[in-house]
Amino acid sequence: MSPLRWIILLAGLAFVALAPTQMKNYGVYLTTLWCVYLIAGMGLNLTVGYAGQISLGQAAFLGIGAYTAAIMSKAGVPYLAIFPAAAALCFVVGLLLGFPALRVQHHYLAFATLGFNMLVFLVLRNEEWLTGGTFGINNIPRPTLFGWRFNRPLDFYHLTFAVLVLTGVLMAFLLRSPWGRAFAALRDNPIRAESVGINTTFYTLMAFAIGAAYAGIAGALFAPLVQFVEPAPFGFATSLSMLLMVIAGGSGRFFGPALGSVVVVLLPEWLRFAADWYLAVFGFLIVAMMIWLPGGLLSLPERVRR
Amino acid sequence: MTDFLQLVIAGTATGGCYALAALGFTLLWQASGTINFALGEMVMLPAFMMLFFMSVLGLPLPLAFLATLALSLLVMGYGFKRVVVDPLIRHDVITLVIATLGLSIGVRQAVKGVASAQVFTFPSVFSDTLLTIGGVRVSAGDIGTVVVACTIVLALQAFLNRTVTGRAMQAVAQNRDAATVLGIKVERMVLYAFLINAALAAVSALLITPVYLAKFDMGDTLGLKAFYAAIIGGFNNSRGALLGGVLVGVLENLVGTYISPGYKEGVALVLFMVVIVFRPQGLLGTVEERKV
Amino acid sequence: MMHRRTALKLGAALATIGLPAGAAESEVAIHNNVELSGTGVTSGSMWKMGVDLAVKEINAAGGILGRKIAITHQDNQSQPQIAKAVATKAADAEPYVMLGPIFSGDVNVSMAVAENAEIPMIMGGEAANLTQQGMKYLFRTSLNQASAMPKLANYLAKNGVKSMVVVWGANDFGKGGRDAMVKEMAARNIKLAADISTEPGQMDFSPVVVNASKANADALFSYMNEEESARFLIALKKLGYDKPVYGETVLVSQKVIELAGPAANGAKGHVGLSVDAPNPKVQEFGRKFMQAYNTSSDHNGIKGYTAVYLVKAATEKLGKFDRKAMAAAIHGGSFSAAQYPGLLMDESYDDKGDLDRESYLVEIKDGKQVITEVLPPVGKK
Amino acid sequence: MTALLEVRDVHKAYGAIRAVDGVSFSVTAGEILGVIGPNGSGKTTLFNSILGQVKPSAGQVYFEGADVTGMGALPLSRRGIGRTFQSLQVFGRLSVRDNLIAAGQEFSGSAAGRLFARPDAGLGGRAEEIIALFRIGHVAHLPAGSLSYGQQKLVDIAMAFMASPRLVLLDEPCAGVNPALIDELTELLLRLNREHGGTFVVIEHNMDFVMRLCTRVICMAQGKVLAEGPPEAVQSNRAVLEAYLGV
Repeated sequence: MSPLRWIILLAGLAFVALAPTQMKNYGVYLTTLWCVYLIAGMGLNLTVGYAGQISLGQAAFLGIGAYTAAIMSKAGVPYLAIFPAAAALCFVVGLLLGFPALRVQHHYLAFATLGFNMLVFLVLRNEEWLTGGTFGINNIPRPTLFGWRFNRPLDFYHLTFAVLVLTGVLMAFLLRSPWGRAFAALRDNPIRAESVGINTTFYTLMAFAIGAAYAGIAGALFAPLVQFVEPAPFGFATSLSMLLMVIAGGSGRFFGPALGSVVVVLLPEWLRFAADWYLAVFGFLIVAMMIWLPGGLLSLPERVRR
Repeated sequence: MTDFLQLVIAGTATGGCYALAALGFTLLWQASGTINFALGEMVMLPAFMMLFFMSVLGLPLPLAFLATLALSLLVMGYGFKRVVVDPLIRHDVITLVIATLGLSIGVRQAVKGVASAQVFTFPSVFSDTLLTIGGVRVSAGDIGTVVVACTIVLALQAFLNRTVTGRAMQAVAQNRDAATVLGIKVERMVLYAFLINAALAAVSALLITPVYLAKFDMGDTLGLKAFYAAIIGGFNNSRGALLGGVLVGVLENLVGTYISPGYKEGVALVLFMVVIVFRPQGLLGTVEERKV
Repeated sequence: MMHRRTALKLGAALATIGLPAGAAESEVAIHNNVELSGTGVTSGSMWKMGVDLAVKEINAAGGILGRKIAITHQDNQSQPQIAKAVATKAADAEPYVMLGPIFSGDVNVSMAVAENAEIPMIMGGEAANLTQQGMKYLFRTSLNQASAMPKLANYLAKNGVKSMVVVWGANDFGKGGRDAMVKEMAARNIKLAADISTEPGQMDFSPVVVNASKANADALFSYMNEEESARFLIALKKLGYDKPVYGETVLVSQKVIELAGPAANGAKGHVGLSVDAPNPKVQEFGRKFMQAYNTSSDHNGIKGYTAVYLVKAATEKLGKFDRKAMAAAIHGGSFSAAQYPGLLMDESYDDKGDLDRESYLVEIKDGKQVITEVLPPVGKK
Repeated sequence: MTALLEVRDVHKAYGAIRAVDGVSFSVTAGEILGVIGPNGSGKTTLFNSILGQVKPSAGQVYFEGADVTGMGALPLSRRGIGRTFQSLQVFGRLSVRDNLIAAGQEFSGSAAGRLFARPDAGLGGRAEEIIALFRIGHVAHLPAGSLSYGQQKLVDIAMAFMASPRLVLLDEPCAGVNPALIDELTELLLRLNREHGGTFVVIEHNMDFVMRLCTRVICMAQGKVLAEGPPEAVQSNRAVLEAYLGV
């Protein structure tokens, strides 16, 4: 990266870190939510944008992470153990979801992942003994880490932001490593990849599992943020928003989800005056964007230059 | 046993509606490789068009249906092809998937904006009499739905196999280049597929809305079930859509009754998962070569 | 909260993450957190219309203690976590009172926000557990399930129902009602012949009807939200279910009658609030509502309407705008409809925020609610 | 010296059609074997049978003495068989340099090791060598998908050499390539053969190219080997002429 980009990145990070100190509770809540979605979006960007798999099931992993955090923290497990547990559980489930991807592609995979999302949703709703069913789980405590209680909205925001930066750095590291190149090779041409020794089975599974683990971490932050979990936020609609987040920003671009999650999470708030019509316009804009700018918002400069 | 038969009949009626929507889906896929995620909205939209013609213009149901059919052909047939699919079909499948997902959000929210998020009643084309056949109670509406759905599927099958146009459409579905060489007007055949899809959606709206009630998000579950039905039956086979639709409709009722109502919605999904693992081409489908 | 002044400066730059414009000194801000989309849209729209009607009337008559009401509605999409976010946002703007939500699940999650901000919250939820958690700022606008169900169960037992099928929607509301009803049934030796859950937003009810018929019970009790209730009634009719069908409030509500059409005929139920109640004030409200919106109000319309009038009544009784004092005043307070006509009926609140008043047993005949019996308030028994 | 690749009586039938009908041949290290034959003579099916893309109906394929019959693309590549495809197969959104590194990075170390390896997986030097050899330095930083057809073809072939394979199978390398580039390609392959000990099997229609490049040629027709021998001998073989001209 050029020095200019570093400066822009650091300035952006400083802005995101400090802006909520000037906001009221709701503003802090929204910004925190944006960070949470962004973490899940980064994971999905790995699966969809870098490794070229299509997934309509990211919200299910967010849900698994959130319920893991809710159930464990209610049982008194410290958050220091909850974050890795949520990530690990989602990693394993993501690995399982990767198996259909080895057999089917494209639209079949879209439906398979979508179906997985529905299945998780049904389990969350029907298995009341574990998940509280439709009543959900209320009064989830905010985390305490290293003796520090993140109870106030702003404190919790800073924790979330720290996790966001950490996961972002890890993702950048992963993408710069040979793994990142293997994921891209898998996306661009899986058959060629096999013939040059790239184990596409392994990398497909990893793309799903790591992407899922990111959603798991996001979920483990979602639960204490809202302090309440129930099945609805982890339905297909959220998976769809997340996919839109990745695509709208620019799939396979590191900062794509950051921009995309602004569009999906924050823009509706700013466009509140348009009420229902906002989402209608949003939907049609997606169609228009796929027609004229399939590379997402971040591909705009290249399009203009060309 | 009576319960069982009653469930099967009711399930077949619901499945028939899934099948009609699924049929449109497979036709589009065969003709142009279009994956349409806005399928459910294409059933919801005609329902609201009919409501508009009936309540605002005061037309009786049959006239309202004809007007809706014409409008559907124009907007969801021709318009959908020209405005959305034609510019996108060059790109990969994912682009089209995302675009039609966007379209479904747009259409749904626009209807919500115009007609509010309220639920509306919808008159049935069939009388609400109840027939008792050998102790099994069956509603005239269910029988009517099954008859209409089966007639349409069979008629379409006959059209595709027996008429020149139908065969030309099949030729396009099997091999575009060869069809072109044979002098078939490929683009026109593809357009026919879109028009038939729109008409099928309008008919399923007519059949299913009296039971489901008209609501802006009614296409949500319907669209999904239709996809699953299409894949279960076989993506590239018209009769497969009927089989898949009925299978899903009937099994949902049976699972909902005898196993667990909570997991009724998961039936289509589990069937689908089983099918893609053991028979990815669907129950009646044929294998498509994986392209390098 | 500490940085409000700086927030003003930076707020503009951030195009912030909006707060509704603060109410002017001559106005009193009321925030309505309501289900205007999602599964609760039917209830939410009715509630909102009732609220709007009351606000219009009160403002036309000079407001509360000379201050006009500035009402803000915000859609919570019938989703608890959004309802909570909406409540958080509302609490930031520090309104005088918060109205809504109507769905018990939404109330359950947002009530802590009102409690922490010490803002009275007048809601439409009916689940029994809401008021059992010792909230100081939470008030109902209708009877809760725990007090409604005994009334209905008594009636059923009296009419010789020995076994009953219970069909309920799988959400807080439906599950809460089901649990309350099953408890009352057990107390009266009514057998639970079948216990059937349905999905929120379920379309196809045929399996439910078949299951219910199979149970061969004396009666069926249905406890779901409006749309599902209507679809269920249609399916019952379609498959020829011939046992009496009972409900509580929703099943026999105006919206369900409208949606289910002739299929609703014959359904019976207990209603806390009905525009057809033999009470001139309620009927007068029904006419005004019909005139304003060209549709008949259901119980949620009445709930919304009386919620606003409760604010007016409590404030005027107090003689000043003071959230804490107002909340304290409603607890254990009684408000008579003679003194405050907008309340429509006499209301008395206990120390938990539950209210008590008379209620009715109705049957749907020819698409209309017909009151068959008036039940006095529990407290007057 | 034992054969590097040995194909023993391979058959492949699709229903009644015998696409490959008992083909045997072997390739020793340092050879450039050409496979020619008219369209539909079974060359590509033979290739696919060797490379595990289709499973032979009968017969065996041995590589360095080990039975590799029916093995998939991945294990074959790991054993040291490189290949190119008839159509262009590059990683379109990766730069040319990354294409090359991607084609070599999986051959050493463990998966976990690669996660923590340097971004270029220690292959930066090797990639530069190949880039210089193929003279594609001026486009090395560009996305491979943005290059001209000929340039992509070079990248495609270069990728097959990245991991120093012991055998490379080239499927119609000259298809769609201009004459100047064909000359360059011929020279390049000969140099790889001479200086780096490269062993190739080449399917090709361009006779001129085959004549200049190959040390030995097999001509196939109707799934069988019609003739085998030095290029000139095969070219002048009567049966071969008949097969081509349909005399």
